[in-house]
Amino acid sequence: MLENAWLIPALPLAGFIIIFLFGRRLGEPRAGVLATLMTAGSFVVTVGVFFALLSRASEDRHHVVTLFTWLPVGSLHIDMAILIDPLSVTMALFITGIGALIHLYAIGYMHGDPKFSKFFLYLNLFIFSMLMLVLGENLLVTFLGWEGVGACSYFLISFWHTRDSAATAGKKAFVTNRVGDWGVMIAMFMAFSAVGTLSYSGINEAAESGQLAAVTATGIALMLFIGACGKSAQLPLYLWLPDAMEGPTPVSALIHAATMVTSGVFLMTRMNPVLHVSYHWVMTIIAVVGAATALFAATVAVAQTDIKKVLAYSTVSQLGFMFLAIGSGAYVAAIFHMVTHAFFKALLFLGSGAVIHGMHHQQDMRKMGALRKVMPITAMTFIVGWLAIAGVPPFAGFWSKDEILLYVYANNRGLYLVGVVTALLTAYYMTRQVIMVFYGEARWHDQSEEHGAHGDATPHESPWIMLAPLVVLSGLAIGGGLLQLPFSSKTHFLEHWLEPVIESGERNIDGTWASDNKYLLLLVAVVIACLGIAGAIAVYAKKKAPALEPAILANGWMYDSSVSRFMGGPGRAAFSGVARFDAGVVDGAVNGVARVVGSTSNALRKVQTGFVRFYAAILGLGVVVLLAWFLLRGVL
Amino acid sequence: MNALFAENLVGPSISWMGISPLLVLLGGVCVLLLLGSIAPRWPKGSYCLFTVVVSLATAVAAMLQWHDVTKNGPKMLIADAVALDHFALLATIAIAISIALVSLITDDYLRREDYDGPEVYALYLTAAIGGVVMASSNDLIVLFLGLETLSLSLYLLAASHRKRAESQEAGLKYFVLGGFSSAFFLYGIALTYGSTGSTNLSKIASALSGDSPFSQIDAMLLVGIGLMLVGLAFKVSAVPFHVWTPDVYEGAPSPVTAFMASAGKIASFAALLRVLVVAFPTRIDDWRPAIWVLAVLTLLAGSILAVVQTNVKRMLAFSSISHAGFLLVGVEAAGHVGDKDALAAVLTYLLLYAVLVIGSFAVVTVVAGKGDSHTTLDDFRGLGKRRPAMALALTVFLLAQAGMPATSGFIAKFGVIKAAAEVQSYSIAIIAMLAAVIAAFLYLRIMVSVWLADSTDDTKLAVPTGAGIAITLAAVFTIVVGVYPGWLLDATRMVSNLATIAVQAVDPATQTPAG
Amino acid sequence: MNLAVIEPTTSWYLVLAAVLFGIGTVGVMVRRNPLVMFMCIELMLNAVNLSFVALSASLSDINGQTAVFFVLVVAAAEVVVGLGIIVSIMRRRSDATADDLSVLKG
Amino acid sequence: MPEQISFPILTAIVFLPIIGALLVTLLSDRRPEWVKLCAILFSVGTGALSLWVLASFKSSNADFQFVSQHDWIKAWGISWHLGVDGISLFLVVLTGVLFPLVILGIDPHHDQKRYFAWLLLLEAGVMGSFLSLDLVLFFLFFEIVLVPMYFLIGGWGYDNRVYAATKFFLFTMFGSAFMLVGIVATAALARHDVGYLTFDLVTLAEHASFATNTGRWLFFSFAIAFAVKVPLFPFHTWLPDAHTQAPTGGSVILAGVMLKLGTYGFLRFGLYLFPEAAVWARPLFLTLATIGIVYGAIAATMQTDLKRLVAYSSVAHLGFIVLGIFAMTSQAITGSVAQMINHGVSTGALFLLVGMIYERRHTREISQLRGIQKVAPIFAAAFTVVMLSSIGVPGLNGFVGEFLVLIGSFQTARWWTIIATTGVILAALYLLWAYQRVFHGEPDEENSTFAELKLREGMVLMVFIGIIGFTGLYPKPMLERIEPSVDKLIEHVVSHSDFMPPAEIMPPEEIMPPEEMMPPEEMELEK
Amino acid sequence: MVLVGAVGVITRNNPVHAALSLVLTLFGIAVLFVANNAHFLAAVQVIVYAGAIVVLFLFVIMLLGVDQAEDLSTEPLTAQRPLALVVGIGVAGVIIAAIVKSQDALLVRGTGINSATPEDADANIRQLSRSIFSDYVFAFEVTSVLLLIAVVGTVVMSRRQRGQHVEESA
Repeated sequence: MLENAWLIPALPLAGFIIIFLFGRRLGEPRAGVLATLMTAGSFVVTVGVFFALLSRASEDRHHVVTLFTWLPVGSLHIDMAILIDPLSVTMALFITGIGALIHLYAIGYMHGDPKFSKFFLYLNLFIFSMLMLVLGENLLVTFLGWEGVGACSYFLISFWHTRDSAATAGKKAFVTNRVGDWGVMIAMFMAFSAVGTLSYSGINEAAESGQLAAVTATGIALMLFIGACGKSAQLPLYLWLPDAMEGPTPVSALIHAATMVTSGVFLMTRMNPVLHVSYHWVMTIIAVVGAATALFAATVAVAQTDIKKVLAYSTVSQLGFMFLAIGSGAYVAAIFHMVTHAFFKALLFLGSGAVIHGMHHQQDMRKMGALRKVMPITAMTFIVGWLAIAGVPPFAGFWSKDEILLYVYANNRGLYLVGVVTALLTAYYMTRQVIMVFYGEARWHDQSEEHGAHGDATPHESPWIMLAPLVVLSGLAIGGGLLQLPFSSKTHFLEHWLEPVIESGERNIDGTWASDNKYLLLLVAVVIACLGIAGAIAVYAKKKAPALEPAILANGWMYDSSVSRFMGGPGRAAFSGVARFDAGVVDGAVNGVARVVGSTSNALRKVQTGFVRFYAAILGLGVVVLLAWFLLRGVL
Repeated sequence: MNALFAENLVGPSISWMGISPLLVLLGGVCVLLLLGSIAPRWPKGSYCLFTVVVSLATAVAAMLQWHDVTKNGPKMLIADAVALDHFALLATIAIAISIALVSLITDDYLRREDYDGPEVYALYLTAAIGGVVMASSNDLIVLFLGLETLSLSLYLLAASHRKRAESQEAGLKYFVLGGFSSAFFLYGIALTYGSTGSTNLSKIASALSGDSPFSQIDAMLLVGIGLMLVGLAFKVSAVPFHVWTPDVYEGAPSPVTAFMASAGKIASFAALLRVLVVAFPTRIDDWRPAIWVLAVLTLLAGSILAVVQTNVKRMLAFSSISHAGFLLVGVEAAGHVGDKDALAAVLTYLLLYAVLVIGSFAVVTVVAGKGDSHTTLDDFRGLGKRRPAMALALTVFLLAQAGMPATSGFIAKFGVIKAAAEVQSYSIAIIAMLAAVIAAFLYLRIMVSVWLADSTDDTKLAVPTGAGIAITLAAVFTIVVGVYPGWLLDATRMVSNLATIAVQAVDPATQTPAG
Repeated sequence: MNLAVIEPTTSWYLVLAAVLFGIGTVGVMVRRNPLVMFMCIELMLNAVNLSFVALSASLSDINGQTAVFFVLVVAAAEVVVGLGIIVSIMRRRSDATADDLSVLKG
Repeated sequence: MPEQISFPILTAIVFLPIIGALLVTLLSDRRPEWVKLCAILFSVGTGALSLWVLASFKSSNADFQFVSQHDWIKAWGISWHLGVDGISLFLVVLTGVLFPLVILGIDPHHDQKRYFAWLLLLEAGVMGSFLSLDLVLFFLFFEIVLVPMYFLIGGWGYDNRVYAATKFFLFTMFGSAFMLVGIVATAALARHDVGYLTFDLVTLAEHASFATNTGRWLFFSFAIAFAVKVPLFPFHTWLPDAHTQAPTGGSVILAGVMLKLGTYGFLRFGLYLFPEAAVWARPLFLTLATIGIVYGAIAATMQTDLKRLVAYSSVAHLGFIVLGIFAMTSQAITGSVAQMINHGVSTGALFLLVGMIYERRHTREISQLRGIQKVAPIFAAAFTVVMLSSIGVPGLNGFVGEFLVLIGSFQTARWWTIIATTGVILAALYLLWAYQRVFHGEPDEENSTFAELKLREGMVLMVFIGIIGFTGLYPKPMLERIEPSVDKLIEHVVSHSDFMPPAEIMPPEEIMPPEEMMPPEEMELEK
Repeated sequence: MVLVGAVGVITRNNPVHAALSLVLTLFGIAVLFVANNAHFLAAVQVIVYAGAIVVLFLFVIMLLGVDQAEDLSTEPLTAQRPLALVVGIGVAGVIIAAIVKSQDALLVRGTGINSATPEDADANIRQLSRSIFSDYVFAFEVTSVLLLIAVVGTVVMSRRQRGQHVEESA
């Protein structure tokens, strides 16, 4: 079975190629169906691989399928190979799984779009690239996927490219990601010049066998972290993610919630041995950045009015959590949260998509409310997602977030505090969202005339093809926690599963105060969540207190705007300065030479007066000088 | 008196074979003039034909001598007054070729300007005689006479278009300045004679070669050399003695200009080399720097001045100046000890350049039209449309002059640069190449108006047979030599090997008092 | 100047010739009438002749005189040619000075 | 010495286009279809020959193959010496493929006879330069290509064509002025070592040894010519003008193969002839290359003319190549050679596409273009692929060369590489920005009639995109042919200079002491 | 006397006067020739120059009627005269300097080569002729070409008349 692992990426690729060639002819909905089937198929294969792997002893759960040699130059030898191990399979599982669901959903969501088939073309390509990213056996194959998903997100964000905002967002996403990619490339160079290979096994073994100097390891780790920041939208590179909401909602769900944005976390986990040998302050940096991002994004989310923007910022915040986990050496927790987050955030996005779809592409929450009556199923599933993210037991989010907080506490109390506050805010703004959308009085009647064009003005429930994924995902959002239950080491399924990958990096907190009193921490978490929810209810449902939504938060601490103002202002000026320098100075010098020659020529031709006698004089002068020279030679 | 002569005049032996090229030319002149005056009207074009035949005969004679020299080595004729070596013979051949081509152009030109009569051709031939004498003279007086022969013919030729004021002006300017400079030259001879006791190059050389009593009086000798240099520099139009060149080239009838730029240059440079290399090998350190400066000035001034010109004839005049600069680079190289191939390089350059410049001026002649006046850049606009073939030929000539590879021009430049590099004078080589870049601009300008500018009038202009033949031959030669120069180089290499040996060969002769 | 120190022999003649030559050059430059310019050139030639003769005397070598002989011939020929040209110009514009002939320039 | 093969195929490759050019010139103007047919036949024939060379090239052999050597100018020791090795192989193939595509893909607006004649002549010149192993012969071709290019730009270019053409001609000639003197001096000085006067590259490189300073001077006399041709940073300003004014075909050739003459020259003549000097000059050229990368990218960002933008992007890309060359590691130089090819393909395709845009809209001003993707999605798709390859997205050819160059350079030129890598970010910036402005948004009325890709255009582009895809995913066949020659060259450099290549670091499968951060010198000592 | 004549040539406004002062110079030089025992040349000088050339000059002047005075008081070309002066003095100065520098060398050399006997004038002629017909016989031949050119030249230059007549008659 493991030998057929190459099918996992191959199937979406096949789908991509088929649609590329015949997409127009397939048309709607066949193209969508095909794409979905391909993804589902690769999910099935993954499951097969999963069990095949499970049937092995935990230490040799590591299999490499080499397809062909990609870049063989001298000592550099890079295979196009995929690596099957617990981590990659875990990733592949939820990528293909959720991917398939979202494909299904998209068939309904994209119904009637003129570029229907193209959408699925991109989706399949994305799935393929994402799988290459996680399955890659060496950094370069991962980088292939890494850039691939970047390109795909570029296509998909600017899918409705006639909207300038969409086009700009797409460009922004790609370029920002490129900044991260710069880091990844440098990391690769370092790794190669240090270890002579780019394969994970090679690098990690080098790290474990202590042959990778701490300095190099630190460099690699930092550079990789820059890359991770770019992809996983951490400070300061998170900028592109909120704008990415310009894309169709399924895209937001798939790329900007469930899969692509988590690849940073994946990469860090993948390289955990290197992080382990690097100076410990690297971990601290990662943790701090993560915490900061989490808090920052949470505060911003509090004041958003766009239903998707809220989710976007919450995604950033949750990713911050994951990096906080990694920074605390809690790789399992990170992966755990990644998975659960994938479940409920996808759920939430799809829910919001359903809402938007039902609201005729209205995204402003202030124009919603009381929607639970018109779209009950959506409401139900959305609420599940809400509870999950808010960290209410026994929903999935609760367990993973708690796991993280546990480790953080053991690692650094200050950061723990930040985490708790973030959790509080999370519960708060999610509750706010749910209330604004589904409860309160309906604020959408007054737009009926605006939407007259759409025929019936009232929001409507989405078709089953969109609801089915919602239901499935809500199921996962409820039960996802089972993967890793804190009660006893028996119930640490995920941890045991990931053992071989993260053993060297994973931090052991047994015996610390935190692990002894983990139930106390659990309790704290629950309380926090309830507080947040209660507060939100108080403000938005009961109107006990005025809503606290300062403008500064609404536009994200002015960070984005100031960055773009810098780019548009001084940055641009500098660039055009260079261009002017080129035209003026460099080229000016060239033309200057020509001009000098020309003017010299004009000056000299004045000598040719045409008067014989003057010529004679010139001649005579020449004679005098020449003779003077010879005389000198003679006299001296 | 006769008895008195009979007693004790031992005339030198005259090897008629040795000077056969000269004799052929001389005979040609006489026949031309006599028949020309006896039979008033020759059939159309037969003067030209005759001249061509004569010049070719000269070339043949020279070839025969060439083989003779190759067999028996170089020698001195007629009381050491004339040197018979490959150097002289190659120059002779080059000059002969130039006459042949030029007279091909001239034929139609004369008819167009409705002149007739053999005089012009006669003058070509006399000029050729002068040139050959210069190239092969081994005596300053002879050289001076040759120079005057050449110059006087050229003065007349320049002025020969009597309906064009420009032509006459050119004639007068050339004459006045020419006389002026030849006075300097003569003075140079006088002083050299004064300080070496002889006018014979070989004798001068040996007189200066150390042991003899003449070797110490430098100042006068050097000033003498300087003065002679002036005279020759004027002839080769080296800056600052070039002032006459643009005006005369522009004013003179186009074929004559071609002749000046080809045969004139060949003879003058040959003479320059003879004087400097044969007579003053012991004074190279004195004259080399002077040549260096002249070369640099000539290169730069020639190419820079050309940039803003608008009259093609004038442009070509300036380009010929910068070419003279290149040749001077070769001469400079000849001024280093242990130089092997400078002479060959210079002569090759001269030969190739002669063909090029004649070709270019042939096109100019055709374009200039009646009155010989349409020679501005605008008159060349759209030539590519009106006469593609001729335009292509012109392009070849121009590219060759710019030194493009696969043309003879490249071979010429390469030879000179190589000669310079062999003796480690890189600076001047680089200056020369940069000057070539500047000069390229002018050729590009001509090409632009030929190909890239739309023509002012689309009248197909007729290409006369003679000019057509000349242009074709020149173009073919340019390409052939550019692509397959081996044979030519092998031939010219003998020059360098022998011309210098020739000097040593006569050195013993100079020990015994002559006469 | 130090002409005094040398008795009026060769050097004296040579110096005289040099001065004569200089005057000739000046003449060519300052006179405008082509004929007179031409005379100045003759002047220069004569200067040369003088020095030739003087030198041949001091070297007591006849060839210098021979040279002069040839120079005379050349001068004669030159004069013929030169006058020919000048005449053909002057025919058209009899008052033409050398300065008037400056169509060609630049 | 490699084996002499019976049929002088390389000579044929050089002469076939010349014959074609002559034939085209002789054909009458009244039968344009014949003219075109003839041109196509000869270019395709040449292409076929080059492909044959590729097919029968012995991949593991580092020496020159298909060598044909005859005396040309015996008097000066100049010989007709052609040969191909891994470094030149793919450049030859690229030339052989590119020209037919250009001739097929683009019709000149007028005088197609002369156009094709010049084009074929150009092909001969380029082929000759890549194949010749004799200094003078190389110079001959190197210089001769100016003429056809000059006439192509000047005759079929746009408004400011004469200025651009002249600038191009003189600028390049300026460079080669030094080179000619350098060549002659090299041969003259090498006479003592070699024993006789010869301009044969191999002989000179193997036997001649110059005094340190002499070698450096000579190296620079060559380097100037190549730096102008590449073009390296301060000498680059002829490029934007030439590209902008050149007809589409001209631009494609210019970017596709002619710029490579410079980089190729650096490899073949700079490093091979003057290893010591080249090593000595590394810092300078690395710096210039890095400046070129960043500077070119920034300048490109600010261009308002699409073609100019692509031209400046070429400056940046060529910077990568030079960086790789002077990093002098196996990966870097191999990458450089690969990058020469890939840049030729992708930038060539870009110019083709820009040319098509101009065909349709008669403007290259970015501000005039808008929303084309909506009206011409396939065209946009093609553009996207090419653009991504030019940005260097993995899986497309652009990435292969760029990545190899960078990872190789990092071994020996760490800081330069780190700066150079930012060029990757900038590349995305200027291309995507331009793409957004041209293709995204709602098309205004004059753009709304933008014609979709025609079949013939599509065919031509398919070839490009095919190469882009294949080379990106499976570059092995290419790399394994390039590498042996590159390694040979590096060995030559190492053995003739004090340059130390980075030590081979075995992947940890092989046991070895930890030494990764050691500077190369100590690494050598340990060996 | 020589110098006076020379100065006269370049200063007299009237070309005729200039020509006459040229004659003065020529005579002076002839005398100097005699002083340097070049009797034959002195004679030739007088005959050819004074007798033929200057007469030719005068003839032309009269023929063309260009004998009106040339105004030398004004100089259209500014800086021409100073320039001329510089050049003239420069040339003369340099040459004189050279002569003076090597005068003693000039003096020490004397009787080395076959000496003429200045006493009998015949010797001069004989030597001259011998030299001409032995060492310089080739040069002598070349002069014939020179004179030929002179002839052709006059034809060319004067032929225009006929040419024009032809045109007019045609």
